[in-house]
Amino acid sequence: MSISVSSTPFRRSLRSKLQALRDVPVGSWFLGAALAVLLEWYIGPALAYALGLGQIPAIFGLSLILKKPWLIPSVLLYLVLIYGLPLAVMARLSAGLIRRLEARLSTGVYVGLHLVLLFFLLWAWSSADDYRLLVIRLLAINILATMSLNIVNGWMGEFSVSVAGFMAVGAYVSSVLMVWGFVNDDVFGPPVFPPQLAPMAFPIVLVIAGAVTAFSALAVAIPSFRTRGDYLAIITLAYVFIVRSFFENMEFIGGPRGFMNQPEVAGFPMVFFWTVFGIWVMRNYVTSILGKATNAVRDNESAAEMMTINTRAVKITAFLTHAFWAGVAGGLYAHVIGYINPATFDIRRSAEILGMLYLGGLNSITGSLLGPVLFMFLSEVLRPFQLLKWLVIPVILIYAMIRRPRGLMGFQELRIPFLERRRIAREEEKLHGAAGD
Amino acid sequence: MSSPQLVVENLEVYYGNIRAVHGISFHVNKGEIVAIIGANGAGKTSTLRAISRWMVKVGPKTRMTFEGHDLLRYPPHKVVSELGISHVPEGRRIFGNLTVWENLMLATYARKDRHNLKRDFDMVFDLFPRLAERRNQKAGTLSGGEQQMLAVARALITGRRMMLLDEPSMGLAPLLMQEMFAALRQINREGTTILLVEQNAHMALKFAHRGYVLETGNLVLEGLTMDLLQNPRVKEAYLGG
Amino acid sequence: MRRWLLVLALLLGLVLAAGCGGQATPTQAPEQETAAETQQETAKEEAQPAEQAKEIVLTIGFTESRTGRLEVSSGRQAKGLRLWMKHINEAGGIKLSDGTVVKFKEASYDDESSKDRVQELYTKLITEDKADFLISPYSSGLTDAAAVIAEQYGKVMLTTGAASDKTYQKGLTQVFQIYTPASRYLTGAIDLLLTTDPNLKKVAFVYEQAKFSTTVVEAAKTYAEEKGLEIVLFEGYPSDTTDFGPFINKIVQSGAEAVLGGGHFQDGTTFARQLYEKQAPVKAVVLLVAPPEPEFAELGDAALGVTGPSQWEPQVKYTPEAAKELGIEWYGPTNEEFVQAYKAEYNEEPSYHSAGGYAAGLILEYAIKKADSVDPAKVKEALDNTDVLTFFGRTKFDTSPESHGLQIGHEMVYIQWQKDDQGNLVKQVVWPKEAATAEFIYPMR
Amino acid sequence: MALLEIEGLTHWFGGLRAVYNFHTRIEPGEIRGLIGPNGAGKTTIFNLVTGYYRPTEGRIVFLGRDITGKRPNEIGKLGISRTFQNLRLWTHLTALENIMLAYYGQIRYGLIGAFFNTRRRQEEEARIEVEAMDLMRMLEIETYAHRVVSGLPYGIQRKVEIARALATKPKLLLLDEPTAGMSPAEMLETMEFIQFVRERFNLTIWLIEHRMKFVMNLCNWIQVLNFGEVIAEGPPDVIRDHPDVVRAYLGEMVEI
Amino acid sequence: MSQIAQQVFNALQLGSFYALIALGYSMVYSILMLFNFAHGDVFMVATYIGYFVAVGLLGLVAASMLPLPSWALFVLTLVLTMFLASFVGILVELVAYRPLRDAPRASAAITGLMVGIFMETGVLALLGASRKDFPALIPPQTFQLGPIYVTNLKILTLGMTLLLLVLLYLLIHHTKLGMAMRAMSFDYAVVPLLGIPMNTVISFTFALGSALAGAAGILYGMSYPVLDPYMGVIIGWKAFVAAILGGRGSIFGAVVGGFMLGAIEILVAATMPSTMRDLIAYSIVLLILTFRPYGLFGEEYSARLRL
Repeated sequence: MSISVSSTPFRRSLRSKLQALRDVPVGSWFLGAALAVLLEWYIGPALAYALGLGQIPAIFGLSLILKKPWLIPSVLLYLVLIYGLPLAVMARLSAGLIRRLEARLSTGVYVGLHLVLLFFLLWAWSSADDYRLLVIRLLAINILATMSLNIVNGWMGEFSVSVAGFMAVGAYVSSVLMVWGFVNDDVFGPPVFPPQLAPMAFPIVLVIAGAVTAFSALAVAIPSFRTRGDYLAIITLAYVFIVRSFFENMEFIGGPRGFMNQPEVAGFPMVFFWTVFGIWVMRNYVTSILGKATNAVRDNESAAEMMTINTRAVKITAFLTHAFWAGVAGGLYAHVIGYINPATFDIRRSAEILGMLYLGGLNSITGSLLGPVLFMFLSEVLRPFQLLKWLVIPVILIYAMIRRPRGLMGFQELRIPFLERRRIAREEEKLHGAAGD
Repeated sequence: MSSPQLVVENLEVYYGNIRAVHGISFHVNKGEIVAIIGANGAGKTSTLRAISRWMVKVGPKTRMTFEGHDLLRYPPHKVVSELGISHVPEGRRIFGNLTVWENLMLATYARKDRHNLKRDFDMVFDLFPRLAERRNQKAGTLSGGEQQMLAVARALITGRRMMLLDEPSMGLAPLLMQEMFAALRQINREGTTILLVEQNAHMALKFAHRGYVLETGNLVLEGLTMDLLQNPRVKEAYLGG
Repeated sequence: MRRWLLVLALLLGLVLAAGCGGQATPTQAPEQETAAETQQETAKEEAQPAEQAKEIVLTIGFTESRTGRLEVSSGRQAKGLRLWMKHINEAGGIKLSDGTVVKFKEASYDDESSKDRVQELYTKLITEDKADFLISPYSSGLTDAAAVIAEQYGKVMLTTGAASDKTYQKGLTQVFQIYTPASRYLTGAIDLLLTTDPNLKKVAFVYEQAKFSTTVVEAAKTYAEEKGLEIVLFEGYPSDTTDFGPFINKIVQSGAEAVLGGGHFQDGTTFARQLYEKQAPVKAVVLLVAPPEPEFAELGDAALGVTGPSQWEPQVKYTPEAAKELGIEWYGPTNEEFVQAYKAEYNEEPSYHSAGGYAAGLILEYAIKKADSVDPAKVKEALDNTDVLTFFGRTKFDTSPESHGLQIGHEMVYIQWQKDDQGNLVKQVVWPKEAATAEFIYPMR
Repeated sequence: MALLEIEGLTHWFGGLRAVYNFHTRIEPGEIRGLIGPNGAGKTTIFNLVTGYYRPTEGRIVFLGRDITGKRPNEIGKLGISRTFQNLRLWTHLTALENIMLAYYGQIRYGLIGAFFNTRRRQEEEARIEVEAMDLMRMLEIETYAHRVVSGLPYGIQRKVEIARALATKPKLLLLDEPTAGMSPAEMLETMEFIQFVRERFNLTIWLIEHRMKFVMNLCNWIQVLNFGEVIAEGPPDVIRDHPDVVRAYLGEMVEI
Repeated sequence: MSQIAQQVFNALQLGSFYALIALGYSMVYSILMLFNFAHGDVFMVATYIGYFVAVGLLGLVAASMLPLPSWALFVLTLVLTMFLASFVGILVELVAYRPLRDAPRASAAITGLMVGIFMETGVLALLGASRKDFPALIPPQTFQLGPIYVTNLKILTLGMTLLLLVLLYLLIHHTKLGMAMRAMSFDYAVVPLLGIPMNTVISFTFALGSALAGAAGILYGMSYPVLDPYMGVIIGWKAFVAAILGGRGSIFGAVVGGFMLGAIEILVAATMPSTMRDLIAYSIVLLILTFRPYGLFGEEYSARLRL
């Protein structure tokens, strides 16, 4: 009791400090993070060595803590010195500057700058350690797949499980094209095009792979005209089985043995670009009237039809968009891993992505980012638990679902204060404009 | 009867954040027939559901007692099995995939007094001889009126202290309706209190002893049915002005 | 304001530099450090050989499938490897000529039987745990995924529990195979059958549709055709098949005299059992993976007569004398020593997966000793030149650029489940003749 | 030319006859009423006209075009719109979004515009937003524009639904029990509102209603349906005194 | 001809497992409109329970503390396993579904999947990696019926399945709980108004489904003797497909769907290159559902428990 009383002023001051930090614009946080990354880059290894960590802790030292609990103080110290302090200080200090910048920049430039900053930040952070680099690329791919799935499962309210199947198609198509075109391979012989062109051609190949995936998705999109809910879920499930079996029977690309030798074209910049681009495109879609029609189909299909919405077109578009981006995600995956086989894309992968989606939240772009991040974070951090990891993760997810049945960010978006202010300003302008007429 | 059998105070019913009933109070005495009338959406059905604790959430200020028991402490199935309040929901809601007999048997699920079952079944078949004829027929194949009879019969077997009836006359042909109300009166004579909700005001007011008039979730009138029948305000509330 | 802009620009520039630079030289800072450290240490050793012996602890990185479908064999493999590590460390490590003592420690993770985890974890093993040498995960599929990473970082990886040939035809340089490759998995069985029954004509291949078994049977099919056998049935079944009725009917209809195939433990056991229950009139059944496993005996009579290829068996007698005959070196413990130590440690019969795990460590140990250095390049060279006999058999790697690292020394043995005098089921080695402990029973039932 | 002409409309659900031989002819500018007890087949007729069901028999002609068997979104585009008996708003969306979505059929920017957020899309959506806001302002619900509809008061939800129906720019508006659940005062308001809407948007209105007073005051012609058949039709005062109507609709005067 | 007869037997055996497991999905679906994605793993756990029961009882017999003939042993094992397995189902419902009764169904599907993973890992952690070999409760025998060979296990599987189906029919039609289940599948909400505690009926349904999965587990274990913690995954998904194929919530449909999937799989494997099994079998499923969007015996947007 006494403790709580005595701590109140402290808490209050803490709260006011936190409040001050909450007002810090996103850009400042990024700058702070940039400083942290720089610090880690230049003095991280030495500090880690001095603290007895051996090397810079890969994922904020969290898995290290679980493995070697006696290192907790060192890890904490490292985190505070390298991340905490620079982040907080830099964020506070640069807040004014960023705010002044905000006033001058247009929304597009502002967002663009942030993305560029984020890109270099993540790149620098992950380049300090190849493990991070791989994890962050896989994370980006999962985000892309989750976001695309969200269009069908979240915005349109169906229960599709075919994401693994779509990824498989995208992965195989892109791999075959790239290996045929740019690699000297024992299946396809010498490269058709000069191998130096591979990185340039990769985006085109991804688009083709996405398009082929989208085409194959007609197999589930067309039945969706007449079928909803559980039956459609089964159709998507059957699709996964069919795709897997199909590739197992394609002997010339390895059948069940799989397919490798993909050129190394999916570096961090490539993956980052496609993820951001994919999310941008999907965001555009779901915020447009054409895209919001998926919501209408979900909430009340019959009313949607009466209100001139072509529900068939909406369903086809939603499924094909989902398939396209899942296909792209599959293509990226194949080139990040450099080896695929049909078993990679079984129903378990679908289940995993569904887990990420429902953890993050339906009908939410933020949720599609948050779900994979949390899921992969848990998955990496709990690794030292070995076997028990898969007892802990389900329990966490079940708890999360019980507490928040719609997922952490279901049906909401994180509001970025700057963009909010812009939006409000725009609306006020509109109101004034209307009043002025 | 000194104290009423059912006392409802300050009843508020919410659907999500829409309030359907705005804090009404009323009571029902033992052995009475009470009618609640009002237009579509006036909150009649919500009121009945609140009493049987079924499918609705009541507000924090609501108090309901039945024979001295705090109704709010009973889950819906115990309201039926322990307090003996039966509810004939709107739209009959009989189990169309079960036979008439099975529908009635299911109603005995929670009853402890097995020895009275035969008597009750006999009474039910006495009241509704058509049901006896069709006891092995699937309930879904019965006509609308027969389904309504089955719904009432089912309620009779689940609990006899009080019966809540939601629009028992809906969709019934005149002759059947007469039959139905005759049966209900018979049931009432044998000691079952009846609280019914009706859109068909003439019907309800002729049948009941006392009546309450609901209008958009508020109680606007109450009294003996003879008085209410004369009251021009009733017509207004019920027929919408 | 201007000052701030300057700071900002500077900061951005630095991040940019770090970002771009990072791609070119991953893990620059930390790795340099440790590498430098090691070098310093070695340099010190070389400079002052008279000084007290320096101890180096090498990290052996590997993953094991603790969850997912592959857990059993993978666990055995890891047990074997750990036993080796225990032995060498208890024996005081490897003593190099300069007096350095090399000891080992493990860094391992659960790969959840999944390829992307394998890649993630091998990257982690290399960059985080600073593994000096790698051992493969269990199964060909996972090993292929790991090989991509090992090659990328130029880390020497010894593969065990992975018999695919294809892996080594992709121009790998750092990966060395301990197992006899899949292409030679069943060829011995065909030799065995033809030696026992020169009149044998019709054989059927029924195999699991998975990376490993497909490779095996395709190679065996070619070999069988060369030997003039008629392939009357060549069919794959999905990995989750539980009812082999249709295949057995097809086998019976085709009039096959011998059945070859199978895949992994699960399906192989079920297949064998159903062949028995349906009393399929075949004279020989050769299945992959399942028969050598000790649990196969639980099938009872259904196991009787079933033959299977094995990388190694407890009864196999490779001896220093045999090494002398072959004109190559002998290294490591004898078979009895290994079997006893394994039983003592884990209280179970070792299977060939266990032996493979142990052998992988042993060969690494041998190579380090030969190289007389822990320098990866030198160890790699030593591995290239290895030709040695151990309790596991002969080990020699292909050094041609088109299939570097492929195992060319090791031979399969074939076992058959037979009844001993007391009527107990026992595993007998029936092929090759030199190693045989019993006659091949043909026809099987 | 009549706006809507229905001939011999009959519909069976399995073995149940829901509508039998229904005829009508609605002229532009009318407010037409359709009344009858629960389950008389009123909503079924609306569902047939708007394309949810394909009629077993009969022909529906709208503006001289046979629309029998067309899909609802096509019929909607042609100029028929409706509200539903139990509100069918898109519950997870805001009021503004609900209304803006009804402009779907008028969108020209295509998928490219949607995916890449082109200038054309921005302009079109901005225009639609202005129009939708205007519509809301006209119906005095603009303060609720950015609120999710499931949390709005019932009356407002009704208005949002009407606004949504108007957004498709209909010529004929079908209202299915527009005053369900309203108090008499609200009902009077709705009555004025419907008249206002009709004049403002130059609409023809066909409505299903239970409340006699509402129908009597508003409609110029009323059809009474019972068991799927028209039992009476005519101007309000004829209907008011029609004995069959009284019996069918106001409830039986049964002696017990 | 004998070939076909032989394959029919194979198909019936495989179909029996699918049918017994599919029933668990279907019954739960019919009352809760929810697919119990943990059911495949319930089957796995039930099979392990069966294993321990069988081993325990065999131990007792071996120690001659329980002098029973093999058929009695089998029946005892079956009954005990079904009884114990039913608690697994009840527990799953309690943990994964009851707290989410009012939540979106997809969320419940996710918790179901997670409970499944938990059970898989839990069994792995508890029992280790060692494989369990299901003991032979009944000595295998092969009969020759004309030109075809039939094992006693096949007959037993088929006979047991039919017996269980008959028992299930009687249970659903002649007990009050069974009537309550059927009633609930017709009109979920109104059941409490008859004084019937909904949760009891739901728990009972889960228990029933799990008991059937337990029976399937014993029969499966005797036919395909090796158990592993992941055995329920694929067979679970397939039984799920079978349940849907028949028509959701239809008991008759689930049984027919189960046997049909078994038949499709076996016949494809028997007549075509067997590597095409999944490709062809699921293409057929996809086609059926495209042209009969509500399954073979399902009704549009309704769930009726019928037999």
